[in-house]
Amino acid sequence: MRARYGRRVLRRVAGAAATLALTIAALLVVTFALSSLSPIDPAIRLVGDHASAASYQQARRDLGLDRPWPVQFARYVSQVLRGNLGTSSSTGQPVRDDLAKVFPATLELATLAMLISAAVGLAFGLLGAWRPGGLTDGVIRILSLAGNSIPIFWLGLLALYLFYAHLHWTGGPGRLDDAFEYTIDRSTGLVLIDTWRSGVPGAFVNAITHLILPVLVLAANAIGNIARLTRAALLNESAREYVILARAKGAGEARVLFAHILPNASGAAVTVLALSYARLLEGAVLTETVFAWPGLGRYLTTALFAADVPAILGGTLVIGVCFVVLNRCADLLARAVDPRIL
Amino acid sequence: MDCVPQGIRAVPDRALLSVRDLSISVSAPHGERLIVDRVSFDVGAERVALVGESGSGKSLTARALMGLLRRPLKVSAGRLEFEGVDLRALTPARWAAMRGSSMALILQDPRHALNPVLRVGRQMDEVLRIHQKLSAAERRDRTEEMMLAVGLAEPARTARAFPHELSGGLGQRVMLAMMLVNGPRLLIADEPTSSLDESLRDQVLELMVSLVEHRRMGLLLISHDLQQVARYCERVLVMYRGRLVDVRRTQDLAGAEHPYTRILWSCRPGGRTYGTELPVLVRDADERLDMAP
Amino acid sequence: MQCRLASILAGLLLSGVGVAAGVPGTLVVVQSLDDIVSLDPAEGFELSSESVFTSLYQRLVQSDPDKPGALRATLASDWQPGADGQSLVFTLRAGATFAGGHAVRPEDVVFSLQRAVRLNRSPAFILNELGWTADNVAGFIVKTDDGHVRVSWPARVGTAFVLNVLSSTVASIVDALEADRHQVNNDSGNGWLHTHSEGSGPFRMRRYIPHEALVMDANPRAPLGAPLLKTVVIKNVADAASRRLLVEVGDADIARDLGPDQIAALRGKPDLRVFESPSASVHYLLFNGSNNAKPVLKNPALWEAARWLIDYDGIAGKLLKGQYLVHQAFLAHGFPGALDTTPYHLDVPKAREILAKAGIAPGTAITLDVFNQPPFNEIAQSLQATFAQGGIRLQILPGVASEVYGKTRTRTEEAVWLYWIPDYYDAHSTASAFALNREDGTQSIAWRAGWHIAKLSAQTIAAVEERDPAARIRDYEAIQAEVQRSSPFVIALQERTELVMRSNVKGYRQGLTAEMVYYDRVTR
Amino acid sequence: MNRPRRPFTSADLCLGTAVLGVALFAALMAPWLAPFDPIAQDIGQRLSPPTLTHLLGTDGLGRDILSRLIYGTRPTLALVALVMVLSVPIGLTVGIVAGYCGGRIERLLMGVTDVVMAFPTLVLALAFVGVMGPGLINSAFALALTGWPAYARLARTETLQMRRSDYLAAAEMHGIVGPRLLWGHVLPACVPSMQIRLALDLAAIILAAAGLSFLGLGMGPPTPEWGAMIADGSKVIFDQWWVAASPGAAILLLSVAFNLIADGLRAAGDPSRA
Repeated sequence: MRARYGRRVLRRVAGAAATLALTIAALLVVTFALSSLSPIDPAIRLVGDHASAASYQQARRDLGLDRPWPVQFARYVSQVLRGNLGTSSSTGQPVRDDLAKVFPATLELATLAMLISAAVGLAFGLLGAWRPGGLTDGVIRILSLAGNSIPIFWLGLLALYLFYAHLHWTGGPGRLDDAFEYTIDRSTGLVLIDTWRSGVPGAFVNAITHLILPVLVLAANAIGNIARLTRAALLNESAREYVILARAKGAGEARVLFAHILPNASGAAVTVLALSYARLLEGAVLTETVFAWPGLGRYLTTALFAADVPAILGGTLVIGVCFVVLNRCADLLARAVDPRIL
Repeated sequence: MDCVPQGIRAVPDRALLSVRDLSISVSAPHGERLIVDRVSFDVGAERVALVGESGSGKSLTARALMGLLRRPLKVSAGRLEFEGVDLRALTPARWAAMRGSSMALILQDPRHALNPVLRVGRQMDEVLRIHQKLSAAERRDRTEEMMLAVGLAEPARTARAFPHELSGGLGQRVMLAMMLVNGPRLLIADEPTSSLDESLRDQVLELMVSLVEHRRMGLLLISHDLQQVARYCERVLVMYRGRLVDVRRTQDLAGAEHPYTRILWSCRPGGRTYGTELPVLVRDADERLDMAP
Repeated sequence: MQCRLASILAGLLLSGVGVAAGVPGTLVVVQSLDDIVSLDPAEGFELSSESVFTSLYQRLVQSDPDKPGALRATLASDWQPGADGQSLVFTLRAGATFAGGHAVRPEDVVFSLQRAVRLNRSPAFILNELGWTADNVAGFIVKTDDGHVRVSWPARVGTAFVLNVLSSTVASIVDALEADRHQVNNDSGNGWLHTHSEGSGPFRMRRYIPHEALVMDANPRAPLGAPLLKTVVIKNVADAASRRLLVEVGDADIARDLGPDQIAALRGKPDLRVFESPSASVHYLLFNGSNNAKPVLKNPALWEAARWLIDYDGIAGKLLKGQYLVHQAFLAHGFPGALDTTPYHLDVPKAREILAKAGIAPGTAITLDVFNQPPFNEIAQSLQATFAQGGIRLQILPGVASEVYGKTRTRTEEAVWLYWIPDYYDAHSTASAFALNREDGTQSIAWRAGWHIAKLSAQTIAAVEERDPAARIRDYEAIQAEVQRSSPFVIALQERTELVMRSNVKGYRQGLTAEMVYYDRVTR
Repeated sequence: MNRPRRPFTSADLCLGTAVLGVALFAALMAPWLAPFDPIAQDIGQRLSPPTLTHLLGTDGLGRDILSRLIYGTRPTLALVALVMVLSVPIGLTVGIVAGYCGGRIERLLMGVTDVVMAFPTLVLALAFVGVMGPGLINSAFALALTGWPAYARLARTETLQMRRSDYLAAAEMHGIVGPRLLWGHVLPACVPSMQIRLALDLAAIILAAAGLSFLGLGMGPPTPEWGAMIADGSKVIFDQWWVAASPGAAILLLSVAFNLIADGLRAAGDPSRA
């Protein structure tokens, strides 16, 4: 019995690893093909428009562009397997170092935004499902749709204008004020942790004031989706028979919602949250642009605009791994809350 | 078919539940549409069958009696009394206090009616927690006792199970135990056996009837199968298209005059036709959850 | 720990966030740094890297920030032309040291110049103009004694031209000892210098984080005197609206690259000042005459008509108010020899007439490639509207800069809107681009436009070989007039740099070309 | 109970349809409704605040914003429709086939779906637009490319759910098999669950287009597409707020309308759940 269980766990782990490997492989092939097709010439990005033909050819050679792309790809893959993600042509730095700098920035932003949007989104969803069609539901519906329909760069700029430039309630673009920015050791890359550990008076508070706006703006966008889909899940569940039976047992509306409907909807909610989180981790390039946040989204976008293939592939790799891992976690969690799923 | 006057009823010795002119309608853009039309009957400490084809309004009637209908469905009644209490004027809290303790409801399919993500024991425990102030140990004892009474041989093990791990017959017994544990005066059973194998149906019905008799409760048994319920009930109410068209004592059924009753009586469902009725309740038909950017 | 929590809470409650006082002695500049490829002066050739090279490195001679057009002895204290007219002897400034502490030696000069040629990165072509190549350069730059370096060149150009070339950033003098010390795989320290500075400029790089920020500290040993500031922080803020807010609030002292509307909104605010200075950047429309798929592009009548179909005044006076001047010759106003005549203006009937006479049918469609950033989008849409009145349908194809350049290199575009910035402070830099087609595949702009100009090319070569300054100016004026009249280019606008700075920022200077950005006299 | 579906049964639906109707009407009748030519520039009048002549003001090139808004319904709705037409059928087919066939086919199809989902949306869209060049069709393709997996997952869940119920077995017993079964019985079951998702996505499509424009990869000027308009307007958002505000409001309104319609259809399909 125990042996069979062990084998099953083993098989599951192997399966997960295989999925991860296959997904990543497929991601890399497609990304590489797309980047190779890109009309942007990375060599021109490097040498500029005025350089001599010799300099241009030299840059192409340095980038390995003079070889057929299957060779380039094979070379890249063998590099990755040895743990080397290559050198970014646009920053001149190893892609691994670049990612170690930009990913924590995105991780911090995304995680905080996720926590807030999960809390508010679920609350909105619950309130909306409490009396569907009622006034609260209507107000929440409009609010969440607004969060969902307002362009994030527009919201971000307005928020900066109001809370930073006029009311002086929050910090401006960037992760810290300049007084702290280049003096604090940034070993983890997470500004909250780094400032806390530094013990520099005011630094931690300063980090919070800089985080508030981008986090809220990102969250506003995610809240809409989470609230709508949670509400839908709850309403969907509330039409089921066990709800009728729960009422017939004498359960009050609150008990029906929290003790019966919610546990059933939580599998769906977990999926929604996991996917929202994965999307946030992709890096919100627009938010990062507006708030001068040196995160993964901007890194990838500038890499795309520079046809910086190693950087694009490296970024895609990180995001792919995040997605697969989060997806797995969501599956496991959904299984934990819903015994029907095997 | 309106040959039967609306007011027909047979009066039991002492009415537990008294219904007069119960109507159910759904609001539509141009006025309202009647689904159940002025139904009147009484139920005492007796076994009454409410029979009709699917769509006749019998299930809605049952739920209306328990106060379980929600917008856009609307219920109106000339009288709706349970043990002398006017149900029409009840606050939500009073309704909740009454459900599951004085009146109980059993649904068709335990696989859907029991909460799929909660263990059976917890669901049984809940109904005690809602209505009585008992210690956890007392509740456990009561639950076990009740489970044994409905023929669940291994209460402790059953309590640890999730609903999907139980067979239909066991599930139905669990539901029965859950609903009877607070000692209600009236049990409404909405097609309690139609999701079960034929061989189990009589078993469950017999159990239900014996429990009801033993506790001197009233039973309103809703079914589309007149033949079967006739064996267990004293009186039969026949509904057709939202109206109560016939009311009879069981022994008089063979001589029923109403054409619809006659059809129901003569069409004996059996093993051959089992499974041809599609599920009545809507399941899973709504939004599925999935997320994308 | 509790104490820290309490102080944080108190801080949050009382936080005077946003009201930036700034750090004393620190200047914060916000601009986009995304274009930086390398901060090695032998490699970096982007607008942002150029703009800091003058702060980090010095050349033997440099443009004089206070006297436009003049050169100033910098790391060299003096120079003597050789008798053959093909060489110069530089006397190094006595006592000059690099920021790291090493003295500046003739070896450093020899190393730096030879290194730039041998690395052969993007700006190397500037030094190639002197006839220096990786193989021959060793013989042309030699140390004569401990204080002197002799520079000679095989190209037939005058010393004035050579001095101009040597004032470009690619000729910056790097500390050879440090570069050698950080050498990896024979790269002459190229990898190290990507993100570090080993120069003698008024500042020294403290930290460069790609796409994020560049921090420079004062170099107290700077040969021409220490700067007045302690630190300059250049932050990458990619969004113009965010840059505007930063300078408005006071968290930034200087904001670059704001749109004309943003500048207009900030003009007149008490704490802010708009700094204006001419730029050598010239914008032009190019028709690709080598595109055989569309013969009309070769037609001089189209070129001629196009000169009458641009709303010069609308663009410079209203659309991009303040940031552009109407300028119709390739040498920017401010350059010696620049031609300032503007014979063309928007005249739709005249253009229609020219087109009709040449038999170019109304409705002719041409694609126009432009960069996908402001202000190119606006300019392109203005062109689209006025060309439509003339009967030419322009279809705009916005693209990333390197994509657009890629097309022009392979000559696959139809028409393109571009800008030109001289690579070094000499008229030849620009003239050799617009008026020289060697027909040997050298990537000049004239070659890209498929413009065959044997006579004009000869004139251009003669102009660079001319040693009399006055005659040279006359030559360039004639060449410009010809290009203005008959080329497949419509040169339309010259840029004006506008920056917004806090009004307490004093002493900032900026010149015509990209590297003429001077932070050393700034105070705040 | 097989009640006939009556589409106009709720206020939600009426309101939503009315707004969408207005948008469609504007798209059809744009040349008659718009007071100005949407691409006619008047640089002297640039960035004018709302006046009686220009009811919603003018943009950075002096073009009438109201006219651009009206004409903009065309590319905007076309984009939304195109993305839907491209992504929904692909998603449905993949999801239903995967859910119905099961086994290896399901694993393969869902594997592909997961790979596409694992892609950074923006990378894929940017790369695609980069390769194919900007424009309405290419933008739509780029957005559809990342959009379909959501529908595939949904359709698969739905199909699996149906497989477990007795309904499909009954249909199969009646000899309804293969494509007819999928088309006639499984597909309709997926429709209700698609509605909410779709309604949420419609606004997201317009916003994604706006994001592409903000990054300089929009549909290409001078098309008055709403996303591009809002991206343009954000350059002057602090001083000439109205330039970005009206396309923003239009997008919000349209999004609310789509959601109202989705909610309304759901309620109309099933009166027991409003």
